[in-house]
Amino acid sequence: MAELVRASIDVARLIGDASRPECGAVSVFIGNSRDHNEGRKVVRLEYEAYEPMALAALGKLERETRSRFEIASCRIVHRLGEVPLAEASVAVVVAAAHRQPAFDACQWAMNELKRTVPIWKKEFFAEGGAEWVKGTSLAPR
Amino acid sequence: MAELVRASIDVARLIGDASRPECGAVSVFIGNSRDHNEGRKVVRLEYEAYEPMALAALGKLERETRSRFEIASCRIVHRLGEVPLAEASVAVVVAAAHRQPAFDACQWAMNELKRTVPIWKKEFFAEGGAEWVKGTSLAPR
Amino acid sequence: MQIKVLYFAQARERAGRPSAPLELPEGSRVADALTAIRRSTPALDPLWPHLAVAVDGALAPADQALREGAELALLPPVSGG
Amino acid sequence: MQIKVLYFAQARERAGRPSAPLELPEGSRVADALTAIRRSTPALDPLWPHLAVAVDGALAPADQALREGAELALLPPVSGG
Repeated sequence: MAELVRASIDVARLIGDASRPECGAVSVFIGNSRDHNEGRKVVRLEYEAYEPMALAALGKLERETRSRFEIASCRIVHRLGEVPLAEASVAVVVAAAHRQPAFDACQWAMNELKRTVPIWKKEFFAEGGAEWVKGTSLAPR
Repeated sequence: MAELVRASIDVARLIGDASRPECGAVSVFIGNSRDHNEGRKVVRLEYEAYEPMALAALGKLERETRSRFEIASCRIVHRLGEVPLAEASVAVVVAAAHRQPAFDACQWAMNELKRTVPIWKKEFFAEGGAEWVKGTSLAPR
Repeated sequence: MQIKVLYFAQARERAGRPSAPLELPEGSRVADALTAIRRSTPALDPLWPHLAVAVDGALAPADQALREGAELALLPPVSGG
Repeated sequence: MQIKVLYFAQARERAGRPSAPLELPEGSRVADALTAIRRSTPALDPLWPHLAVAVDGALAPADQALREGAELALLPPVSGG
């Protein structure tokens, strides 16, 4: 089940949930908030979402990932609000019997997330000022 | 630094170590001991290693992964002895500024591990009996 | 009829508010709402070519009909992850 | 000279021991050690085509010279992960 949270993402719990005896492979991606972007030093990051639509999109993405790949489970959690540097803004956890589909599914889900889910990231710079990260248009009107 | 351990692998600690402010992406692979293989039910798994050679091979693999991909860190931990079902036998944790090299490096390291490190897995079956898993020859003599 | 317009990220900052009611003639479609918003909120102009529109949480084409109480969201390019 | 032979996994089980000393003439190479092991331990025969050999922790070719006290390991196909 997809989640939007406003505190630390409990990655250990997600991995524990995914680790079932029929699953030999767990692939995890963690997006951490990073202290630089395109040569500028970042001191703070904030995420905003159209929450009901984002939650529905993440749930749909979990289901679509499960149907496209030979995997047992896919869980996606995204954090909103301020995310301190080096903490996780997003976690994708995929479990499968075999490792190749686990890797492929985790990567595909993460790429899809970045271009289909209504979430926005704002970077605050050391030199002052802030900017919304250049993103991907959701769809042509 | 690569490790061989005889107790639970502390994946949360590995992820914590990897989560530095300059790294926006952490890719993790966890190999769990699985309750089936090629149609047979597995009740127990044991790993054996030529320990000094395996540890050196894992350390070399960490360094080679760092040199082949645009990543900041690569850590590999393998468990030996009996690994209860659904617990981790191996963890590979890669941190990078960007996600694509993190994914690629994690996957490459895991594939290399399976064919270059002197570690052996034995499966014990529900129907009785046990077998060493068919593996990959290390090198022609 | 009245709908509710939601602004996110850059759109929210440029509009100076997270949401606002909008009065429209009966039978209006998404395109009519956008024309009205664009006229009343010129600060959105630079974003306009990049915005997507959702109605009640689903991406909506310009010719989609609106109903009383609909929630129309202006969505800048997304950057989650 | 004397070297130490290490057996792992299937090789350990078939040999019935994890290690054993092996006496060899001065100047012996890896190939000589393997010939002696094969002769003394026929239970290893089915594994033989699949074994790799390491000397002192590094994969070793058949013509590598051995020294007193060397550790020669018989390594079945690996299956870590």
